[in-house]
Amino acid sequence: MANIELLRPRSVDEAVDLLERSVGAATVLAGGVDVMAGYYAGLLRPRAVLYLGEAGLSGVQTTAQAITLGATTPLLRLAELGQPSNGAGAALAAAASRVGTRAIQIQATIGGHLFTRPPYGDLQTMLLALDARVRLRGAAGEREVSLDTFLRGNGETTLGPGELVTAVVVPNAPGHAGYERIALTRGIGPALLTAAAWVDRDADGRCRVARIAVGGAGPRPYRATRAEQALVGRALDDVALREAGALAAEQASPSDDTFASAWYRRKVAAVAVERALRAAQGA
Amino acid sequence: MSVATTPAAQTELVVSFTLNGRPVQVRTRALDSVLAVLREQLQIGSVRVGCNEGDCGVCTVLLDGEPHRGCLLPAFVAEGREITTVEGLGDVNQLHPLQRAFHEHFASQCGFCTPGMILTAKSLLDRSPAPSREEIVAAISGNLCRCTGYRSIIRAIESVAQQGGR
Amino acid sequence: MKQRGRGIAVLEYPTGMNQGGDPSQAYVKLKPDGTVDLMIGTVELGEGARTVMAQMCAETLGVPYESIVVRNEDTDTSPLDTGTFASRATFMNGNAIRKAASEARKLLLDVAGKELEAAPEDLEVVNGEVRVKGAPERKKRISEIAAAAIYGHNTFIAGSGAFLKPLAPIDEETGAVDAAATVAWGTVIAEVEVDTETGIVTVERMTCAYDVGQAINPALVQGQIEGGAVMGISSALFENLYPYYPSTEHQAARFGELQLITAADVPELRTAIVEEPAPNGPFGAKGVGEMTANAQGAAIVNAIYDAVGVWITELPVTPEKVLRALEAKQQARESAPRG
Amino acid sequence: MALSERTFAVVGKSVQKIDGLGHVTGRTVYVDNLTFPGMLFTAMHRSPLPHAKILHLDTSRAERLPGVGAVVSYRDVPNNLHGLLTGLGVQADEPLLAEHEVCWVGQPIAAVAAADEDTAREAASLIRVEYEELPAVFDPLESLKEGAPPVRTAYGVYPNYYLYAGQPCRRIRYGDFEAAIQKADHVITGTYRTGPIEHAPLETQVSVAVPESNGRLTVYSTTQALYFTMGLLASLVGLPLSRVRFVGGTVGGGFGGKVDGATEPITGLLALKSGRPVKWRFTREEECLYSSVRGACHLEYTDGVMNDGRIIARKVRSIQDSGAYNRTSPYGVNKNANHVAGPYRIPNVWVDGYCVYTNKQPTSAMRGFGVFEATFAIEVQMDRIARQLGIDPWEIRFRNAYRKGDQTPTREILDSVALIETMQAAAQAAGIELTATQRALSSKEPRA
Repeated sequence: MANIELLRPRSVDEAVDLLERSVGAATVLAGGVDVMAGYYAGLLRPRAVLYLGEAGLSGVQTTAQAITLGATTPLLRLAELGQPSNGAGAALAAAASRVGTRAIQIQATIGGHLFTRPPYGDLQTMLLALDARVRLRGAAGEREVSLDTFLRGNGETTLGPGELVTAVVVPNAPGHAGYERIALTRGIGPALLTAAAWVDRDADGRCRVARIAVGGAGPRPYRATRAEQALVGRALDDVALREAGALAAEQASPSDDTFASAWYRRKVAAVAVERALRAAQGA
Repeated sequence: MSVATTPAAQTELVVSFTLNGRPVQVRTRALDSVLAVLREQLQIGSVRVGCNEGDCGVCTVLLDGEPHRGCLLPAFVAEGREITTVEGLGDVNQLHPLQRAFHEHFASQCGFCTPGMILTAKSLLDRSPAPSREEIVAAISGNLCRCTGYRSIIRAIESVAQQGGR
Repeated sequence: MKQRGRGIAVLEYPTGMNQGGDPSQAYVKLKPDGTVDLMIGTVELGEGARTVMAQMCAETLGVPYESIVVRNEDTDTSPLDTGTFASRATFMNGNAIRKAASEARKLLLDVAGKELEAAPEDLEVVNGEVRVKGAPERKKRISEIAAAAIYGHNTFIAGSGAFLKPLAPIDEETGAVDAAATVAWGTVIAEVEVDTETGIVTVERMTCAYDVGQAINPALVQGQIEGGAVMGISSALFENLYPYYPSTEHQAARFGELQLITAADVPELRTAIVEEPAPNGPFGAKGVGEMTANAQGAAIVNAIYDAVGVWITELPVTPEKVLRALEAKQQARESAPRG
Repeated sequence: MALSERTFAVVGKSVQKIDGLGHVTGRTVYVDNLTFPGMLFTAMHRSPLPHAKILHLDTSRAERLPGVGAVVSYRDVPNNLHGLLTGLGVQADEPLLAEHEVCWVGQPIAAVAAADEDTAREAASLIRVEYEELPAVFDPLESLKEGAPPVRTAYGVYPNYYLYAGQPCRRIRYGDFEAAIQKADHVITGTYRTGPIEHAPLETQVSVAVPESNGRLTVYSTTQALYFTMGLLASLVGLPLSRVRFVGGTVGGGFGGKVDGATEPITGLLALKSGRPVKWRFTREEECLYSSVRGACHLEYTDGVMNDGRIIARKVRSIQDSGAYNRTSPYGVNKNANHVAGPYRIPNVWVDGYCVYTNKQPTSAMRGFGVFEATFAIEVQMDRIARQLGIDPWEIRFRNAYRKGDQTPTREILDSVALIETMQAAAQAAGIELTATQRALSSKEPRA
């Protein structure tokens, strides 16, 4: 077995520098969940590994405007963002606490999670509904893109060569989240479908902003934009929720896989969206 | 030839950590797992290969008291930290309360998942000495067992929890 | 909407390989201090084979359970056993052990008779001591007799035993065959909740009752019942090795794809052990290992019908099958003539 | 005297497990814990095709790779064609390593032992096989049809199903089904299917074969059956039992998945050829894709039922998907046939049990072999009968349940019967109220 070089940057600058000099040869290692599984399955044989765990990228910063999640922040830290019990932090906590099991949440990082392939990567769905942005650093400097732009599906992203994810930025806008995770097992095991909703209503209870994301019904989670538009300005009654679920399912592009058929995923996409919206109101 | 000619690059690493209270030092490569290092270099037989991809929890170790998948944890990450395996909890002559409870409640059939279950339970009781049944179930719901149906395992952990984790 | 239902399923289960032809052998020998080596070929899979073998050996010999050493790991020393499968280990090995231990016991009593100046048939073995019946003060510890046998009476206290239900022929015309050594019986009740929107079925409570002939070790029997119940639920509702059977497309290749049942999916379980002894079983025991995992699927499907009025006729019961059945039922209702 | 009234000293007591302390302290030694100096590791080159003729097999590049200790193919197996049930008279049908053709995706062709797993896998990937693709069939119902492509063509035999005494199926003929079905108040049919299942013990299959200086071969194994697997290896390799020793007996779960001897003959051959200890630990993927699994079963029931719920006639067509080879499936079909009418006194029974080959992973025994499949079908069928007739599902079972002295379709007289009693015990445990009549029933009393 060829020896793999381990690169251990102690800062973001050093990480970017090392990555630029090893473009194409280095695999980025954060928590290790996906990289180690791929390595031991023989699917991954990198010449070098760039370890981000010592680059100072872990931590959560909360301001009135945003929650900034350092790229190597473990999901367990997100799962503990339970206070206050509403808002973006609670939404992240609700979704993060359902990922894998504690041992996975301890190791998996929010940055790495963006590269996780279906059927895993549930938290991507909630991040989409929260309108999260991804902060990137490369030799050319820093940029931010929306998660929606960042994700390409099946673990692929629009990350440029020599670029690193340094943080995920979640707007701390007013509103309530709802999350529905449909899975066979209640313990460890993949989700069949995830739906996340973010709703902000006016004083009359009419929907001002709705963001809906669906995971597990295509190569990447998607924003159910038609459903979102249909809800704006309306009271979120049963009819509206059902309609939103149906519209969300129309945008699905599922395929058959080991866990469920395309038919099933489309069916439950509608159900899950309806439930997520209902949960978002109840909050 | 090095891909990044920098002092930061290493191919063979010497990693020192504490294993069950004793300092150890191993030579590893970048992606050697804690599971591989414990089994192949340190003769820790209780940390076993169930899937090698994080699905089963058979290779659970405690890293600074928290459960980790030994198969997904690069060994170099353990540098300067403390790894506990079930050998470090107690031995036949001096059983840890969880070990005794698992034995007395028939919570181990083939025994293959048992060390991972006990360690996961230990970390729960360390965080929360009197967990509810729901918390116990949630804590072990990432560790697979194919023999017992989990019921006896839950009873064993509950019995220790009821004694305040002792 | 969530709807609840209850279903029952019962079963029979044969002990040992069908048709027989599956021998087991056992070998018992005493050490000078009266402790016992039990050599058998059965494999311990976790079910407790070693433990129940030691119990049956101790019971037959009349020695403490703790004095038995079970050696089952090496074909150079272990006699033949066909294998740990077909719910045969306790029954077949147990019968062989009973013979081997009885043979050793006879030698033990012969020596004890000489030591205690009594006829062997007047002796009994209780708690590791050989006593003269009716005169319990006339007794010797087995350790004393074992030593006396070796150093005084030039006797090797040992015994061997074999058990075989001979291979039975099958009548070509009628299919008649003496298939089962004995038959065990069981009943499973499932109580489920069906989510009619997702098709997901949750087992909320399960009750299992099995006839095991004689529980050699009730806690180990309980372990088989609980473990079997949960494996049975897992195979009924979760595991789907070939999701598009008979196509091999998307075959599950790892735990994450098999989706084995977890601790969080285990229902409330109630169990009962019935003991209708098998006349030919060791102490009346029947095989228990396999049958505990067999009837869950039918009980769950029957409970689903009770809950939502659809029959699922294929295992595993995936959420998709439930949803499709509910849709078909709905369509049939809508297209039915009104009247 | 009923045995249960006897008092035992230790039988019937929940004594602690003999090996329990080893488990809870992590000291129990499983086969994978064993290592030996100079030990090699195994990888298998497998068929990528469901059915093909092998035109040419070239292992030379694998043999030349540094670190490789031995490569074995069919050329190295003294008695390559084997069967697991030859002791029961079932014809040998499976090559240990494919020679003339491959019949399922994953079929073993050539194995490599090398200094580490990565090198072994690399060497296995260097093995070259030229194929001529043949038609494949995956659905046992299609495979049974006349004109279906043959699942196997080598060794000069076989229709697509196992022959039971010259018949295409195992048959049971009890009473007169045809006459009885005419007299039934209701004819109720049902079709059922159970799917394939992987045993999934937490410990995968492992063996280490160690050539000893005295010419013997010691094999450390996770087998559920030491003598059975030893006999298999000895016959494949052509050694007397005096030259082979199996060590095992402590296994991390089995459920029927560690009976067929998937690794032991291969590590044995590689050890004999290389002169070095050889280990093979199946990956979880190898367990799922390439080891024997429980086969799917298709079951068709035609029942003649009277208005009072008595079943007077039952006909079952049961089709077991055996995959590409026999393994233990012909036995499983026998067991299935013997129990597929259910635990009920039915005077007229007709069973046709088929063991059918398909170009898939071979299937074999798993916990409840044959009965698992039968129980699902029978017990759903019983509820459907009950619902159709408006009889309580418990009552229909009580009415038909076996009792002491009943005869089975295989003409066995039952002497230790407790089905009714387990129903009563379950009802009590579940808090289900039975009628006074139901509570008073006994398996020992003749049927009213």
